[in-house]
Amino acid sequence: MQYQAPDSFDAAVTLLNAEQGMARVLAGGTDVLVQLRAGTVEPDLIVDIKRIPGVHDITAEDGGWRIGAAVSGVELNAHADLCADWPGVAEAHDLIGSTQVQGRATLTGNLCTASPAADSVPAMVAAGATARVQGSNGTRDVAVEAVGTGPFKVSLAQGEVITSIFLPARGANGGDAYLRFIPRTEMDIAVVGAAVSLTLDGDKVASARVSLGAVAPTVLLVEGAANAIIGTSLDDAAMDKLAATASAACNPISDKRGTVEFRTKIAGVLAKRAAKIAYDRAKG
Amino acid sequence: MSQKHKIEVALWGGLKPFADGNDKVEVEAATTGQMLAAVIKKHPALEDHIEAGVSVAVNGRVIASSLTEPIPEGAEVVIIPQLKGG
Amino acid sequence: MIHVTTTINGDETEFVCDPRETLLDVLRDRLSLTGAKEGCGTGDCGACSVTVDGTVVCSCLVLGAEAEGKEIGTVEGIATGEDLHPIQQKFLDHAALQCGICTPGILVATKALLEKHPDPTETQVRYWLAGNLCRCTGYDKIIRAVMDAAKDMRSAA
Amino acid sequence: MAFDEAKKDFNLIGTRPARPDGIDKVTGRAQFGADKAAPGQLHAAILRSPHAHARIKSIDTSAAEKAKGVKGIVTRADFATGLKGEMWNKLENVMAGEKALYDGHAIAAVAATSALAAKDALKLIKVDFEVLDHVTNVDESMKDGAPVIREGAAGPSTPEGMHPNVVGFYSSGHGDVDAGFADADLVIEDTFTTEATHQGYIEPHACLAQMGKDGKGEVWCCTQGHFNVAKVCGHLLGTEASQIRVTASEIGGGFGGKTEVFIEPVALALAKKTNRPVKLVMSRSEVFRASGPTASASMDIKIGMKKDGTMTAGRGVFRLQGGAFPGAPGTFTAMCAFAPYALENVSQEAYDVMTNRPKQAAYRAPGSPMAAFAVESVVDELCNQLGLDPIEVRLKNASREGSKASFGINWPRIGLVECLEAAKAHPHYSTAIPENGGRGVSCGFWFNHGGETAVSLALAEDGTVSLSVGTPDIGGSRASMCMMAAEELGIKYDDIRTTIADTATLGYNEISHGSRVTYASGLATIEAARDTIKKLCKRAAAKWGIDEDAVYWEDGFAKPSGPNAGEFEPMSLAKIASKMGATGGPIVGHYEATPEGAGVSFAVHIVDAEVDKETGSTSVGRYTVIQDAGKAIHPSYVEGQFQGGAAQGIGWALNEEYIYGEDGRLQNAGFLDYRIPVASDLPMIDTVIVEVPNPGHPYGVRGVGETSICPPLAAIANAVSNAAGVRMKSLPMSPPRILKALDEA
Repeated sequence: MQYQAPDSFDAAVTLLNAEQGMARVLAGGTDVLVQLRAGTVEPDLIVDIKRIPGVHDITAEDGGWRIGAAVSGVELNAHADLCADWPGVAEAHDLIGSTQVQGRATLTGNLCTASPAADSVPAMVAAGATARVQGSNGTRDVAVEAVGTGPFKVSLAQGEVITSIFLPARGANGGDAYLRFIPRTEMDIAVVGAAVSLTLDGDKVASARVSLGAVAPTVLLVEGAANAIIGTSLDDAAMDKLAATASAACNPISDKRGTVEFRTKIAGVLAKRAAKIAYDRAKG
Repeated sequence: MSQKHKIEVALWGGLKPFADGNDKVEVEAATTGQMLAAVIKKHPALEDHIEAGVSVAVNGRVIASSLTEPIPEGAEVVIIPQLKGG
Repeated sequence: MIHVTTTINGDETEFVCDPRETLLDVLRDRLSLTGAKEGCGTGDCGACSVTVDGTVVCSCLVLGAEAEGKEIGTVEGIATGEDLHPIQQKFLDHAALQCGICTPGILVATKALLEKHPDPTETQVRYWLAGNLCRCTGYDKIIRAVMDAAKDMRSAA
Repeated sequence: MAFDEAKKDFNLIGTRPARPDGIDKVTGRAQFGADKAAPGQLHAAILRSPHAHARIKSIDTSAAEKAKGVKGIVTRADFATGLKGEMWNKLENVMAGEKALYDGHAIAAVAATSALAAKDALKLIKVDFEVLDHVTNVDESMKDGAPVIREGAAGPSTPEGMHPNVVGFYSSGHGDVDAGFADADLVIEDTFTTEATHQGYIEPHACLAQMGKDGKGEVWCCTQGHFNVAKVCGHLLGTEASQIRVTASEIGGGFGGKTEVFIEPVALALAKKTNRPVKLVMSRSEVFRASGPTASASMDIKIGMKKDGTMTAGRGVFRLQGGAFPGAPGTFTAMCAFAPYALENVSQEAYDVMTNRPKQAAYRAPGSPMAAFAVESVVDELCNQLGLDPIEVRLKNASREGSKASFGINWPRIGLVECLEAAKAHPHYSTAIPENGGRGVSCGFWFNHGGETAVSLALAEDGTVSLSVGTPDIGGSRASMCMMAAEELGIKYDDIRTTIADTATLGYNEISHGSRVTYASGLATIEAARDTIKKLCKRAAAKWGIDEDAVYWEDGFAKPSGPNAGEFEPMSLAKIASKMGATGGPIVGHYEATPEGAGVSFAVHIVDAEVDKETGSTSVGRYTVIQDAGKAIHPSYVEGQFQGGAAQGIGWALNEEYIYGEDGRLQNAGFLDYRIPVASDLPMIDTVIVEVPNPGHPYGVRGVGETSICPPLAAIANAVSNAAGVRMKSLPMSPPRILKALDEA
């Protein structure tokens, strides 16, 4: 295995394109090193992007935030303005792993691992985040929900690399939240994750995005669930409909972390609880 | 070494079939080792079980493995499975 | 093999390693700094905790090659000469270790905690240390030692 | 050695000095199993079966042998032949023979110049497996037609006509249980299950071995019993234990799991083959797949109770799954189940059952926690249905001195009643149960153990003492040994250095198991100190020219025993030691015995838990441990044992389990999905040390390490069941299980 730490994304893309065998991009490394250790992935090339200028930066852009590909959880959560705009995204990222993992783990890495249970992804999907992708044909912006195509599979082409994530402008009267269910209080992979981002017009929900994790081969954006609460002030009937549509959207598996029945039911429970938090946040 | 004396030895239920259906065996002995040897002599089918390891309770005190512990006259003697731990 | 120049506990250090070796492998096998322990190798137990440029990380989730130009801190660097750091002393005073295998990682993580949050609540301490597994103590005496160390360090500051 | 009634005023016993190994452990200097290196050492790795059950048709190591850095490969052919019984089983587990018996079973091992090279070489070993049907569940394994793990493995007690996977049977009891049930106002009968769990020690098994042409071996390893390692390695390598010197490293947790031997014989075989030191360290996934988890259990319990709370009869049937070898602790499960209760009518039977899983190993009071879970759940349900207070009912039926135990003995002095009284009086028990919460109470019992023990205590000329014990320190025992030696000798705690001696330095010592160390090595330390004192008194007597019987020892000084003995200035230990070379030579006290007075220990736990009924999630609120320690030598480490046992029990009750897939492979071989409690999962754990002296120890010590894990499974299950309003009968009570139980209720 070769290790390279290029000083630009152009160089990174060149390295990735030149590799005949398997290549892996190293951002925080909290997934890649586990895969290396277990022998589930045996790359010929590791491209460490952390020495590329700007990858640790969070910059204001069009009222939103551009987050460098190597920004760690610690760095993200230290950014007070971003956290104030998108508390759900910040919390979702903060839930990944331990204090130690937070010192390394990145939004970009979480997205590229493409685990259906990735904590930050539903929050980013609900937020309407996009990923900036660079390849040999230049750069493009992709909706976060379009990156993962199946468990541990992404839509990126050979040689493509995500250089940053963009969180759009929060705007007025908005709030987001992410909740996950785990058996312990920390250190687990989400059995179910639910994120809600919404804006209010007075007491009523004006717009909403609801996203679910760990209940399908990819993180889901559930339009029906959003529609269930748009135009309401989260009355009981709306909440029940939200839970029902969220549960109905689930297509989970039974595994060591949870059963189909459990995941389906909990998706509804968490969607409701996350909606309530997002609503309260939007209220200010 | 004190004189051998009569001892009534209680067996656990699972040993009954190997002691001709008895759950008590009467032997003459002064120590745990003598007692176990005498029990085997009386019921040879118990040998495998006793050799596989047993402990002996004498008046409630569990003798895990020693064969030289004295058994006082009139003592309550119970053979139990061998004890160890984690 | 890769040649790396780094700083460990304040000392400039050079090593060569296979690109697949982790920082933990390097510390233990190449530099004989065996204070960081491998409990899992997958970032789940925290026994290998070190700081990289002041941020606490699992050294099993860092490649040795990534240490180039970084400042690494390990348990071996916590005491000053023969003087124990207050958190080390509190761990002894509170009998906060039984087998001691998790202790180096917990001390590294605690030191980072108290540098960032000198007055943590019990809940904050418990969540900060959630990635440091201890199987002996039930955490009770560890949490008490950390809280007590924080108190002493505040009054000394 | 009997309890010394006269010894009441202690100087050191009961205080809390810092542990002697503490500074090494907080500075990173302490050397654990994987921390030692030898010049020229090789690194080894083990190839393991991916199949739960498969015939090994052939192993081709030729490509691996040619790989870069590879210096040697061993398979079963490199170990002893002709072993029988227990040692054959151990070898079969250490390195598979004709069949791989579980996912993770060792097939071959490679030694190479680096750990990466060894791991890479494993991929080049070709094994031709014929995959066989497998079984991993205890009840399935007993059924007709279940795959046979091995014919002829059954022990002498196994009833005829059972499936060959049933390899052990135990039954006992007294009275007439059917009459007892007929006499009851309420009888509850139910079936309970527990899953296999792992001790979860944070330090994986690790060793460094050398063995030359002369057949003399050296092993450094983390183990609870290095003398046992020498014995097992001797047998498995076809030599004698005496040829292998084993040094115990610092040990990063054991809890029973490091009483077994897994990798040391493999490292020795590779060292022998390569003539190089070989280091072998398990990965975490290897620890889960191929060390010794607990047994899992399936249990039928029936208990009758009168309206006033009197238990009229109890019956238990226990089926214990022990992996691919005999040895599941069903006997202990059955013996412990009803131990807290003085029942006129009781019967219990247990089956030990083999499956295609790793061989179970001891885990803190092996077999007892699951028994307590089943029995104490039924007792709790009886109390609920009859409207009775759970502690009053337990007090009413409690075993006490002179009452007949469920397994046939008459109890000596025991402390269950004292524990229950302390629980009743504890503020926790009188506080209101939180809204949406439930409270659980449970008793627990473990026997404790003595075992072969040898201790040596040598004086230095400066008046300090070097104490050598042979029981690895798994929980702070060196502090306790220093305290007991210092107490007897009347010198300072800091003037004693306790070392875990290697196997060539001290007489045989049984494993640090059975909660025996503070009891047995402690007793031996006290006796060795007393032996030393005799020798010190003799030197003083010679100096003074009086009879040695006229000298006694007090607070660190030899003193003439009265006016008749003469007037002499008391002589300190340091003074006598400073001249010992010229007054008869070195002074060394020692003691060797198999102490047979280990006192049993009972505990009572109280816990409050809340259940989120929408998600099935449980949070543990307040937790209190009350346990009889006999006499707490170092209360902090006694409390530590109580707290640690409770925490492990909480994990077992709520989230920990071995999960096998349809393919017979372990699904969760890592700390990510084998979920031991993390700091944020637990509350502070309050402790009450009850001291009912053990008549078999001079200070009254009872073992404490194991009993602490007996009550929590049941206590949590009772709290959760009371909070959820539905009886939980299967552990772990993971959220999906609780939610399912709520849905079905």
